[in-house]
Amino acid sequence: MTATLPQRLLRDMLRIRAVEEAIAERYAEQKMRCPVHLSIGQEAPAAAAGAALAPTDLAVSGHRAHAHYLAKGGDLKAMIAEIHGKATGCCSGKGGSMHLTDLSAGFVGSTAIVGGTVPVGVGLALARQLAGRGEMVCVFIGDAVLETGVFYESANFAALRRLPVLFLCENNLYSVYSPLSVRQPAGRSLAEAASAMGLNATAGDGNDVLASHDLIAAAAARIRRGEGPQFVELATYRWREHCGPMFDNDIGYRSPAEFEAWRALDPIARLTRQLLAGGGIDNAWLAATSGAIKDEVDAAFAFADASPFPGPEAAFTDIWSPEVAACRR
Amino acid sequence: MTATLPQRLLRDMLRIRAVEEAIAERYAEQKMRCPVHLSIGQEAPAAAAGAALAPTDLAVSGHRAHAHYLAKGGDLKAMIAEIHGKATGCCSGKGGSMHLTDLSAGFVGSTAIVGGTVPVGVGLALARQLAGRGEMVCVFIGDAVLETGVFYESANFAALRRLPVLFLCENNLYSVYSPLSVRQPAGRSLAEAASAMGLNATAGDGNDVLASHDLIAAAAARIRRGEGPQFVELATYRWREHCGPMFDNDIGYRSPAEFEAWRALDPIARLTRQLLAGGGIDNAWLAATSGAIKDEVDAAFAFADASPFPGPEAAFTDIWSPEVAACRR
Amino acid sequence: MPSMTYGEAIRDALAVALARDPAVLVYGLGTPDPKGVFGTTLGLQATFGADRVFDMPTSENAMTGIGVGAALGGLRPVLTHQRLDFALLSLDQIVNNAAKWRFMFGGRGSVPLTIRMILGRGWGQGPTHSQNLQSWFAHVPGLCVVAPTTPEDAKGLLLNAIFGEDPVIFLEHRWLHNVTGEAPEGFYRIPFGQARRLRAGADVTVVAMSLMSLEAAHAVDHLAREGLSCDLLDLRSLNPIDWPAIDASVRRTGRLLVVDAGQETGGVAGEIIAHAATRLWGDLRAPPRRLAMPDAPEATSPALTAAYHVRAEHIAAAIAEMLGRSTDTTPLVAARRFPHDVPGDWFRGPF
Amino acid sequence: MPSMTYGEAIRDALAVALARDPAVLVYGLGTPDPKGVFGTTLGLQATFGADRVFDMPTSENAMTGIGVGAALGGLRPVLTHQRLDFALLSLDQIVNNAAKWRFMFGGRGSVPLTIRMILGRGWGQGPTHSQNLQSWFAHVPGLCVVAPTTPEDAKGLLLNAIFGEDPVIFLEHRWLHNVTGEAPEGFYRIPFGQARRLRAGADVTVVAMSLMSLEAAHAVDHLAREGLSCDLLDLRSLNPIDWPAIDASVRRTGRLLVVDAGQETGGVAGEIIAHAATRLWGDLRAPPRRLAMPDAPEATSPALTAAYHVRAEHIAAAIAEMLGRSTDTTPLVAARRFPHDVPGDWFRGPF
Ligand SMILES: Cc1ncc(C[n+]2csc(CCOP(=O)(O)OP(=O)(O)O)c2C)c(N)n1
Ligand SMILES: Cc1ncc(C[n+]2csc(CCOP(=O)(O)OP(=O)(O)O)c2C)c(N)n1
Ligand SMILES: [Mg+2]
Ligand SMILES: [Mg+2]
Repeated sequence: MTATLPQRLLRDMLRIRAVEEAIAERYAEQKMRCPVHLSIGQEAPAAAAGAALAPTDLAVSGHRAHAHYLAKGGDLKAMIAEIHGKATGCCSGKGGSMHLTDLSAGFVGSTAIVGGTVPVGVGLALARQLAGRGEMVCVFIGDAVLETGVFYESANFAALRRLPVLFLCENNLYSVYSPLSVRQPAGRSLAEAASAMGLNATAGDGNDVLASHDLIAAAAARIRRGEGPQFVELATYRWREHCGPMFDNDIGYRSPAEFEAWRALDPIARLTRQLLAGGGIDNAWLAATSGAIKDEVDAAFAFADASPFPGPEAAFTDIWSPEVAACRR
Repeated sequence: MTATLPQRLLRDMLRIRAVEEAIAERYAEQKMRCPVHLSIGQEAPAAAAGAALAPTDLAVSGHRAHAHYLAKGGDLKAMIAEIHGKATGCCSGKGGSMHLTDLSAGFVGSTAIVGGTVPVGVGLALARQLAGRGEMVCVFIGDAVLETGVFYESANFAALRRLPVLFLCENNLYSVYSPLSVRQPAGRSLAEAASAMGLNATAGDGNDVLASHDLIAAAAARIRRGEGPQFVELATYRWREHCGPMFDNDIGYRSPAEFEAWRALDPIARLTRQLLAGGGIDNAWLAATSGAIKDEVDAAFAFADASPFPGPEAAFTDIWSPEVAACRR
Repeated sequence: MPSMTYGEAIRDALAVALARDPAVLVYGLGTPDPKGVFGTTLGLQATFGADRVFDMPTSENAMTGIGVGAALGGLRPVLTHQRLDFALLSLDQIVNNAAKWRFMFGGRGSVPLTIRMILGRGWGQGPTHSQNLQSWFAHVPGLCVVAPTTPEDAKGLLLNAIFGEDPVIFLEHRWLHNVTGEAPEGFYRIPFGQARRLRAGADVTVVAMSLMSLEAAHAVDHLAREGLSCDLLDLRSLNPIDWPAIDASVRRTGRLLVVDAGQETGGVAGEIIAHAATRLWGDLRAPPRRLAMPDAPEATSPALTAAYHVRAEHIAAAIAEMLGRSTDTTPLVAARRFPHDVPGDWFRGPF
Repeated sequence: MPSMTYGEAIRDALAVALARDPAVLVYGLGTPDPKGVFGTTLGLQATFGADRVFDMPTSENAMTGIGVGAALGGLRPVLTHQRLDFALLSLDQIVNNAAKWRFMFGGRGSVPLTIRMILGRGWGQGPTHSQNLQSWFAHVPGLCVVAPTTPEDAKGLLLNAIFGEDPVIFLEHRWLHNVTGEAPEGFYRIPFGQARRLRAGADVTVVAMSLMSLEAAHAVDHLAREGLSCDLLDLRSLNPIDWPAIDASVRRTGRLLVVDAGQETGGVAGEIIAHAATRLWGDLRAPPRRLAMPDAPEATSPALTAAYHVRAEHIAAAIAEMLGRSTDTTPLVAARRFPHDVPGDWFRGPF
């Protein structure tokens, strides 16, 4: 029996969280030797987007991209191997956690410069539009991206050409340890700023995965109808530290009370309660799903562990095309 | 007898136009060997700002800055000498038409990269605010600046810190030969885009110098009351080619009819008619004012002509501070 | 081969590319306007449509990233900056995305994006309209950098850029746009990494690029009349550099002068000299030498540019000095019948 | 003199500057946050107030231009980028405004803006968090570039940057932050353009900078135990460069090795070698040599960084080879008791 949409959303969120928690647990082993930015607590926007987008749609993202990659259908083993620096990684070990790609899933790439893939996503949308193909591009961004000039430049061009692009903004209130109040004027919403650039903008509760899905699906439908670029802002919250596996409510940039308030809105617990109450799932489904996810995650780590490191010569390949590389020798 | 505000505005516009027309007339002599961007037809915003700002207020501008420099009180002789590449120029011959400065008039500088002085103006406003001084900064921009990322970044910070800065935008519909329609989405106003960044934005008829003055003065008053950064958009039109002395309605990027329609709105003719009709000036005033301006312009060109060129060694000075330059020897 | 200007050769390359492959896009500020980027894009929009040939907002950074995305999406975009200086706004996209994409994703995806940058000079272009940061681009792993001198090379290298698989910085000097030469018709590619020998000679190796290759050719021809024989290499490609050609020439002549089209400190000439000093030590019979723009912005006043640029007479004098000879360079100076701050009689300002 | 880490020395310099002159501003992403830019800004906001010590939006380009404007308005701003890589977004403001303002306005106005850029390395920093584009900055007329190695120099050069009248790129290597040394208390300035002799010797001149000076010192000490005597200059200032010190040393030793903290092609080492080859030809007794990062981005996997960076053993081997000797570098390698991709035991990731 195929999964219902709520089941799919719950399963995808559970899977993302399980992966992230496994990374967090094992990070101290010092085998994942690269920065990791976890999405624990903010799985809903990714899962909602993954379900609202077609497999042939494209996506790009930034530094906190594990969830986006997984929700879009990116290969889990290749991601875990990449974080371990292995040759079997999705970037053959060259990119690490902040560079994920799975072209077969339409996840073109995530990069580590804030705002850096925003125009790349718009350019992909331009290519799709010119090819006369119906696919759209989803650009995952955080709240800090609304501070980068390149966002406004990209949004302007997307609006000018009515490109099939969705800017999906996870507003988790912080950029690293900096609250919105030290970065953007009080009282201005992200969606308003986007809307003034010519994007059709909506905003919603990013911890309500069903509502998030509806917003994104509606925006996607508008894009497919040729109504031009859309912006969806989803309010959510990162539970762990900005970068790394720990909790950091003790260091002083946000209050434990704030954290607890947001944790109470846990999108996974919420949907689970809802579905259990409404009969959308039962405990057997939950156990089976969690069990399958656990197995999959364990297998991915085992795969990564068993995979070879790239040879040292690979540090110097894939820089130029083969023809140009040949004449640099 | 001191001039009334309308008299001052008319005089300043007449003076700007006379200077610009003199440049245009003499450009073919090939003694002004640098690009020149003339403001003929769009003198009103500059004159209005010049009158609304206090002498101690600061201003920065871009490539089309003659009018702003003159309206702010910049030294005419030094500007004409600069365009002639003379040692007596306001940049000692190093900057030319696109780099004007007169610190004694509060005109800090104009530069040639579109949007380049926008953050500089914001930084000057930050310095003024921290010094607890009442002065404000006026940043002159064109419509194309609303396409640059740096504008949005700068506006965001100005709004965040409630800085005493006025963005004065002359919307003349074109960037070089490109109409707004190929650069910004239809139906979005510049003022709206600015407003969404947290700037208090108003818009008006930039060929009505009195109305322009009122808008700017009101914005300046809000700044002085601590209400934070303001944006004023003024609709106007450049009569001559983007760069250089000629008319260019024949080359096809805009219609002669459009040009004629805007020329009929000539801000100088309009105010002249108004003042003559209302008794604010008479023909004698006009003749005397024009005569004085002509003399001043002729004197400026004579000054430039008579001035020496900088010595060739000056090409290599003023790069580093004297201390650092000394150890590079 | 038909004769055409350098500017026409570029336009021809763009037209050939657009006709050959629907994946080719041509855009940039003013691309479809009546001036057509100094004539290099004139008429292309009318022929190939506004979807593929288009203007853009003054958004250099995003429009570069959009080129990266379009390239990843299967297109072959050509973005033009009317001055290299404007590209400073887009270095994040050039360096962190275009140049690194192939590497950081382990070879999954390539960015065939061509970025034309026009180098300004003279007629009061001034400090921010006349920079040549070619050595910056040549420093970046993953970028190719070319700076053609002749119409034939401009067309062939531009087509190679467009149809290759690397991001390419294509440097065209404003003062070359009106220079005439023969160039083949139709489609052809000139591979990167190959210098062109403009003059063959035995006494000294002269390496130059872009406009400096023309100045060097004048100097070399002048010295030839005085019996000095120079091997003049037009570098064409600044990354990859044709080390075999340079090495072979220096091995024969034992002497090396590099004439840089950029500023001295940290320039391409320094890199070539460092290469020679470290790898051709035993072949050098005299200290290598370089001529370059001084470490100063270009000022606006013509009085301040008169002694700023390297010209044929300086090159000739330097070569003669390296050979322990003297030369009378007055004919070289006298041959120029127009002011020092314009490329020729045809130029009357303002740009 | 008290002993402190390099990071503490930077914090000390900022505190001294803020206390000394109300015109000093300190800002950048995370400046007042609980981590305080790797500790270098900890507590400064509490002491000096949020007007003068503040966080910023992720708007690198505007925030640089705002620094330019603030400097023109009489302030002395210090802007920090947690990685040099982020500064790529701000090159227009750095090059076209900060570096050129004094020149293009004929000396009317100067821009005493200090831009700290932290250089990343190891622990999977990867392609866009570990670039050192020092040679780009050193190529720009009007900029000063310093890259201190020791706490004393970090503090003295930072104070010189803040209280000088030029825009300064201040490069601090993340791997130096925990290195300890003595540094004077209170206010002092170390002028730019002066190299520091770290070791005196007669056989070969070694020029290095930043973290590479430490690696070179290990190599030189190792070789000293084998009877080879090296003159090790820590460049400190990459523009202006202390040519008199380099020249004097090369004149004595006749041999030159430059160890570059950036990538090879178009790097600072190439410039120094070009200088030596063109100006010290007669003094060189052997071909000069350079060691540098390869022309490749730094990959993320530790397997791909193991053979990527220049370390003491490579420097020692190169020097020995230049002197026709051999050396056993195993002790140098054995002395490092922690993985190759971290600066020391204290570092456990992620940044
Ligand atoms: C241009 C640039 N500046 C600074 C950084 C450092 N940095 C990494 S992540 C980050 C925070 C981004 O915040 P946001 O977009 O809200 O995403 P979140 O981390 O909250 O998911 C910053 C500033 C960077 N990577 N790139
Ligand atoms: C960053 C940058 N890109 C492109 C240019 C070329 N350019 C010079 S003026 C100009 C037009 C600007 O238009 P606008 O701001 O509307 O001012 P206007 O010329 O209409 O007064 C352009 C694109 C430039 N100087 N800087
Ligand atoms: Mg955030
Ligand atoms: Mg305009």
